[in-house]
Amino acid sequence: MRFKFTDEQEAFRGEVNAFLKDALPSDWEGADNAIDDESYEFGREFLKKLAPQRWIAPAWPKQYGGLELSHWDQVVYNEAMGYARAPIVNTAAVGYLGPTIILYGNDEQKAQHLPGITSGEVVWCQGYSEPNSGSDLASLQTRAVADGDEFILNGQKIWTSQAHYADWMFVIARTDPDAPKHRGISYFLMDMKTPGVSVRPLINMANGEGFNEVFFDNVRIPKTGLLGELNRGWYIATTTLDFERSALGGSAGVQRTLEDLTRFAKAESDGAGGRLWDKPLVRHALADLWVSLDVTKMLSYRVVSMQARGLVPNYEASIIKVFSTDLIQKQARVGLGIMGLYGGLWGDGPWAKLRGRLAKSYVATVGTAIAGGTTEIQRNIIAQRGLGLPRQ
Amino acid sequence: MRFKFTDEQEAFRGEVNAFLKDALPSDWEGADNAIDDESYEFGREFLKKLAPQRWIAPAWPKQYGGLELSHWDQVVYNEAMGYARAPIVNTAAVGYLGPTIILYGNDEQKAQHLPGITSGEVVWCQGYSEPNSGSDLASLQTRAVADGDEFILNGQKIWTSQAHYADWMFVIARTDPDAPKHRGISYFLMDMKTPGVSVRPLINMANGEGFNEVFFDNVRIPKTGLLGELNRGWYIATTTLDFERSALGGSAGVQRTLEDLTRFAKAESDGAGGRLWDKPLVRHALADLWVSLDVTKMLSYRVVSMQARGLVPNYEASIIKVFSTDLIQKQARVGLGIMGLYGGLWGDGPWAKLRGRLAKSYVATVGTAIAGGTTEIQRNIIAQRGLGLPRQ
Amino acid sequence: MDFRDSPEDAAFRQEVRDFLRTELPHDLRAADDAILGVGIGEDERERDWLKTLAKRGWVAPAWPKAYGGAGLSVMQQFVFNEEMARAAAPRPNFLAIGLAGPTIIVHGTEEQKREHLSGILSGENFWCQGFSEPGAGSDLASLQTRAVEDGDDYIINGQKIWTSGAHRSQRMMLLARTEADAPKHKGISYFLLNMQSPGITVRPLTNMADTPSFNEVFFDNVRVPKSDMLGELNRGWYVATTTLDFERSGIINGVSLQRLVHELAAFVRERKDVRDDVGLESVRHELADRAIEAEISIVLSYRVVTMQTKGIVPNQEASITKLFGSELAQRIARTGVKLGGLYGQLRQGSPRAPLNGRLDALYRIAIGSTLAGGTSEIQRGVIAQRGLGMPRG
Amino acid sequence: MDFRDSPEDAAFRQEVRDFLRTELPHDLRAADDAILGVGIGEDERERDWLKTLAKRGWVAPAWPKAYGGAGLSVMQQFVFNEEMARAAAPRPNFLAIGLAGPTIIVHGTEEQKREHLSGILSGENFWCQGFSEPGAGSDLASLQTRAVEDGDDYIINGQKIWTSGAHRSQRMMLLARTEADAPKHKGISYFLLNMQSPGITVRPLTNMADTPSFNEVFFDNVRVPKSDMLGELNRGWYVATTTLDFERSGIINGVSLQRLVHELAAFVRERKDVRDDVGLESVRHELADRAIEAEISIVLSYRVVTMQTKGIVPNQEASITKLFGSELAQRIARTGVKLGGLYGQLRQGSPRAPLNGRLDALYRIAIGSTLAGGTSEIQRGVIAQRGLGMPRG
Repeated sequence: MRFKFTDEQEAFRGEVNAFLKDALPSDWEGADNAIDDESYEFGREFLKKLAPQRWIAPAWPKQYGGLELSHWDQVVYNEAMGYARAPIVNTAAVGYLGPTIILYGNDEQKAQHLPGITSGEVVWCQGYSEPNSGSDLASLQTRAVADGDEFILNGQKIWTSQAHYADWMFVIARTDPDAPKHRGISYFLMDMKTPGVSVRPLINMANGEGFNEVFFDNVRIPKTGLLGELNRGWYIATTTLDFERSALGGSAGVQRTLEDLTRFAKAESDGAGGRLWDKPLVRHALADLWVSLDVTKMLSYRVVSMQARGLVPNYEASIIKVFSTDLIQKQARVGLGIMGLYGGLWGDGPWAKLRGRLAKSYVATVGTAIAGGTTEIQRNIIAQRGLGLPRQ
Repeated sequence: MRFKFTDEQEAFRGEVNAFLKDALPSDWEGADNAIDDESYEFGREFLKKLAPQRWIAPAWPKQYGGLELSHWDQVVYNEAMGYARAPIVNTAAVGYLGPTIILYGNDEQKAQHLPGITSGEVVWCQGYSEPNSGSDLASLQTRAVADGDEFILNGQKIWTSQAHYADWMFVIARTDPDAPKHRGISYFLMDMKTPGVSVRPLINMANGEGFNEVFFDNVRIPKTGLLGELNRGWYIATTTLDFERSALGGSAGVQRTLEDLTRFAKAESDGAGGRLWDKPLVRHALADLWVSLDVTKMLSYRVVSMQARGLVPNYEASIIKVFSTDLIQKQARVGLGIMGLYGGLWGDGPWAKLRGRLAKSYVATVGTAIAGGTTEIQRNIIAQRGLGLPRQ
Repeated sequence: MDFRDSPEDAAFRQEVRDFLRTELPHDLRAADDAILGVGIGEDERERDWLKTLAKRGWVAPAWPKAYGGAGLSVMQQFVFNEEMARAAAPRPNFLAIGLAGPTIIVHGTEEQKREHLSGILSGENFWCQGFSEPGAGSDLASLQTRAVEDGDDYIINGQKIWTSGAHRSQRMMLLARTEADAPKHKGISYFLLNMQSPGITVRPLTNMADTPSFNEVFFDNVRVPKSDMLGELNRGWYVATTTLDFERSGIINGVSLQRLVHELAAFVRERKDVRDDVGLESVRHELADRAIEAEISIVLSYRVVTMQTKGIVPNQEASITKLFGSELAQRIARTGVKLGGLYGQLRQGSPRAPLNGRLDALYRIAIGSTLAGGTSEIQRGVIAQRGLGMPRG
Repeated sequence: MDFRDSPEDAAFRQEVRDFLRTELPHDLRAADDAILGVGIGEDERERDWLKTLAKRGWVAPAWPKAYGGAGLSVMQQFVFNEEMARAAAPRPNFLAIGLAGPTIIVHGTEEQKREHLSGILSGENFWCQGFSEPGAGSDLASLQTRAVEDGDDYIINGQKIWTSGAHRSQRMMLLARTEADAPKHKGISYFLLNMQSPGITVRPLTNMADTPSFNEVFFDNVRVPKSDMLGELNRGWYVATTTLDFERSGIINGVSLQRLVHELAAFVRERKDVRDDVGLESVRHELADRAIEAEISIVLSYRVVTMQTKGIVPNQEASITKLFGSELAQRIARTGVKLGGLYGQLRQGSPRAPLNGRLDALYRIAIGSTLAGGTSEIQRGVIAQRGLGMPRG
């Protein structure tokens, strides 16, 4: 057993860090959870800087613009990026869509779409969720009807991250309403500039317009936009892809915030001649966060270790989801409690400590806990697969 | 609205306290959770001291040996007894059986059984639960078959508190196996000295033999021992009785223990030149217990206020159950944490602080949380009746 | 002991309830206000509602009748506030009605009363509270803003922070140091500052709760006439304690929280997809716990108001009530956004936001409620001291 | 990074597993021991099992082969302990094998090694640890028990407390003050005290955990020959740190806890009445949480042992592992007695007690586990200091 990165991996971390020092402003404090036009533009510029290193999709096969990075190298890469709070753009394309095209796309589709992703030119959004479909995605109602060389799309998607910035959307729609619900769905690649596509932002708590509703009013998609076989879209959409490594090493950002919080507690007076971090309640609260962080990190490393050996993590991955979601929420609450009124401020004002990061995290995590399966669902998976308890 | 006891009620409290000062040894530190022969004998002697004041069953009608004490006076009485940690004996007879006999018994049964209860001479145990019947009491399997002037009882009861000390048992048994399960049960009054009755203690964590299994091997009960009508026993057993007031004011004992714990924290060194109660973590933990205690007390008072007005508390009583169970368990855990290794000691040794009360409470509460409906069941009641959520 | 309204209080409760049922337009009912605590602003229909309240003297029901109030007893005020919350009725601005007005009634000259009270009652004049300063923390009296005498005026220089509503206020309750060398509590004076005076800059503090927004207020040689001093020179701290007493005696109103829990239950009853997503039993139990706690919050506040009615000062009882209520608000908010699923994170104003976005609002505000008016830590300290007889920590 | 056994460790694991499968009688398998930590006592069949272990040198697998051990590496020891826990195999007494023996091997004379090691290995001699004294708290070095030179002996007077297993021990690792005026760490000597010596009184401390029972031990002019001093005069504290190092390096073995969670799951699967009583979803989620945490506990202990293997001293890593493991044991115990329903409270030995009463045992012992070997508070202090770079609290 080995609990240390190799010298090569540490060297690679140094390389990424050196690049980041160069590519990001010297006073860079990190991307915000809330995306606005300016930060989005900055993110796209940053993508262009990553492209020459082939670091946009480093896990992809070399022939499609990647580096075939190992799982452990990807952890190193993600940790460095996360700790630097580097901008995050186009993750859906890198993590889901690209690998899906590689697997199911024809040569034309590969040639048309993959280079745009690895060059940082084309940004995608994901059109899966619909209103009221809840966690039963397959009950989707958006229709695509064949019409000559085209499909005509009508319906609506919701929770579409960054739809208002995206150039293209990968979208699933019902192409056979009479088939059983999983068997009448197809998978399309759609240009967001196609007439009939309209985007309405959903204003969420984090003050950002991260989520959108997207409406389709007789949107015409050429048949070349169909990915894989007709009516097999559900199976394409739900394929587990080995290229999805964006979550690995995700606790690096949490660690940085905890370090910030500790520095805050060191700098601030406790109102009684000492510093905030002298207070036992503050010490214990921060120590408990550190324990949770450490636990989350160990759990991720274990999953990576499994993946690196070609095993498919099952409930082990669910465990991480439960823990890390809980950790981020706890960190936000504990942090706001320690920071007092100042913690609630955000923006660039002189009083906004840590740039309001904890406040933003507090509101941003409301969505996180739900997206990707609620905690309850994860627990059920563990109870069933891990412990053999009966299904409900 | 009024949040104070009246002068008369306070005077009555003084009267009870004066009696207790007299009736209990001057160094009385309280009855133990674990019942042994000695403490049980002491309890029976104490009953005899209560009898002349008619304070064994003070809520009962005067003609049957009670005082017809009001709900609020009963709270005062229970608080005083609880705070003094006075011995508790024969509660099942006072709280359940006596009132049931008053309601359903014939004159002979009343004359035979009630005076023995109010004089402190006769102690009863309750024979309801059976192995594997879980919370569905009505699925009981113990059979009673008529045979001339007698019923012959065969079967087994479990969780029978103090069966090994009791003189009599009130017991429900199946008299018609072919009837629907609630309609074939009868209610019997049985002398524990009847041949064929055997008692086996269940050793529980609290090191006491509070619980027993009771076996019936062709036990002959005279027909005069049948209470109410044949096959109507289920309805007798489940009648809600207005005389059950033993729970009112039950937090007085918790309060006393919390005061003890505070004194402990005052007396003990924190190992750094101060006292234990100077430590912020200790202060906060004790303050939180105080809040929970206060909350529980307010909730009980509200229920009493309803009862005093003739209303029947519904989920309001469930709420108290949830809270007070949780409070006692929390107090035990927090207390043991504060007391360190010394908290785990019990008995009379010089190192056993607070006579091991917290340790005993820690193990004794395992049963409390379950008996009388699990917390989950109480929550379901509230969800359904209080919030109108659908049944599961 | 009796947990029932007295016959008089019950009659009064019925009167308020009847009034609200007949007079309050249905579409003005929204629990937002009770949670946000903003109070009636410039909205035309809300201003009409204020006039309806005024006819009964119920804009400032606690004020003496002589000054346009209803002279209600402590218990009647509580009953009134409960019924307003239950009906989700928009309420007059607390800073003006609850703090500025009562302080002026106690300490003001006849001229000051004439000048300010009617503007408060009509809802025309908003007030803000200029007590807190950066760096002072919970030790308000260590304030640094200076007021120097100059002819008929004082000249103010300095800064305030956490000033809710400063951007729309006509007046500020301002504390400033008028005697630099005196002990810190004895060199402070209390001014009724006109916010239109030259030299005042209001800068919003962008914060996650958004409403009521916090501000910083800067004073650069601001002139305030001597006639706007409330109470005596250098005795301002004693006037301020009156304001702070009114602020502290505000009782967390469990009814608003209970209403929210019941709205949440209704939301869950209606939305099958929500129940499926989080698992029905979890939903049941979590909501049941919140319902229990809301009832407790109500009972606790009853006790405090009953004590006040009898002239007893609630100590640890008030702290318990506040601690429990503010932490409960956080728990309800968390339960709420969790049950709301993805929809729970939508902002107020978003058409798809459940419960009109009240979940969002409460979630963002509730985290601050354990800080405002004494942090939970301070409340626990009071409980340890007064309830358990421990020395000051 | 690699979470897999190395090929050698994997082979060794298989060897231990095969051995246990073929050699360990099925009815000796009980997780009780792993939880209680008592170790093999006088039971005849357990003694036979000890002899079986001895044949492989696995009674004291960590000891050098020269002294009858197996000379296992740190990682192999860990693998060995894991497999023993997984099989719920009775284990040799830790105080003798894990503490007394290794300390004697490091500091003992050849005579002392000859005299004591074989009795430890055979399981004939039990040892107890006479370090703690009343009032000393966690500052062990402030001990007051005196040893005064008298011819070829020292005469011991004083008292020890929390002495597990003293009632059945043949020997005690005893710390006593031999130089009253020296600084407190420099006047202590370490004795291998014969517990049959006249003047020793052992009094049990009645405690809720019952086993391993705590005792008080009193010394009234007890004579110990000079040849039973371990290490040099007045250097006993340094010998003791060796013992304490061996004690602290013990790694919480998450496998025992995981086994218990799986047994609980099996219990719930079988018992429909239990599932009905507590509600299936609650059961599922609570058990799932415990299962998660048990896996975490295992991963954390892997890290500590990996560090030890490389000669790195685990600091906050060890504290995290200990804190998490001991608090987890409490949570599992609480979950267990809750799921056990009324049966959960029955004592070990009661025929109706589920899981052979292990729930009861764990529940009573687990509350102490956050105290023994550094309270949770101390562990949090280490984490704050070493993990987060804060100053000592």
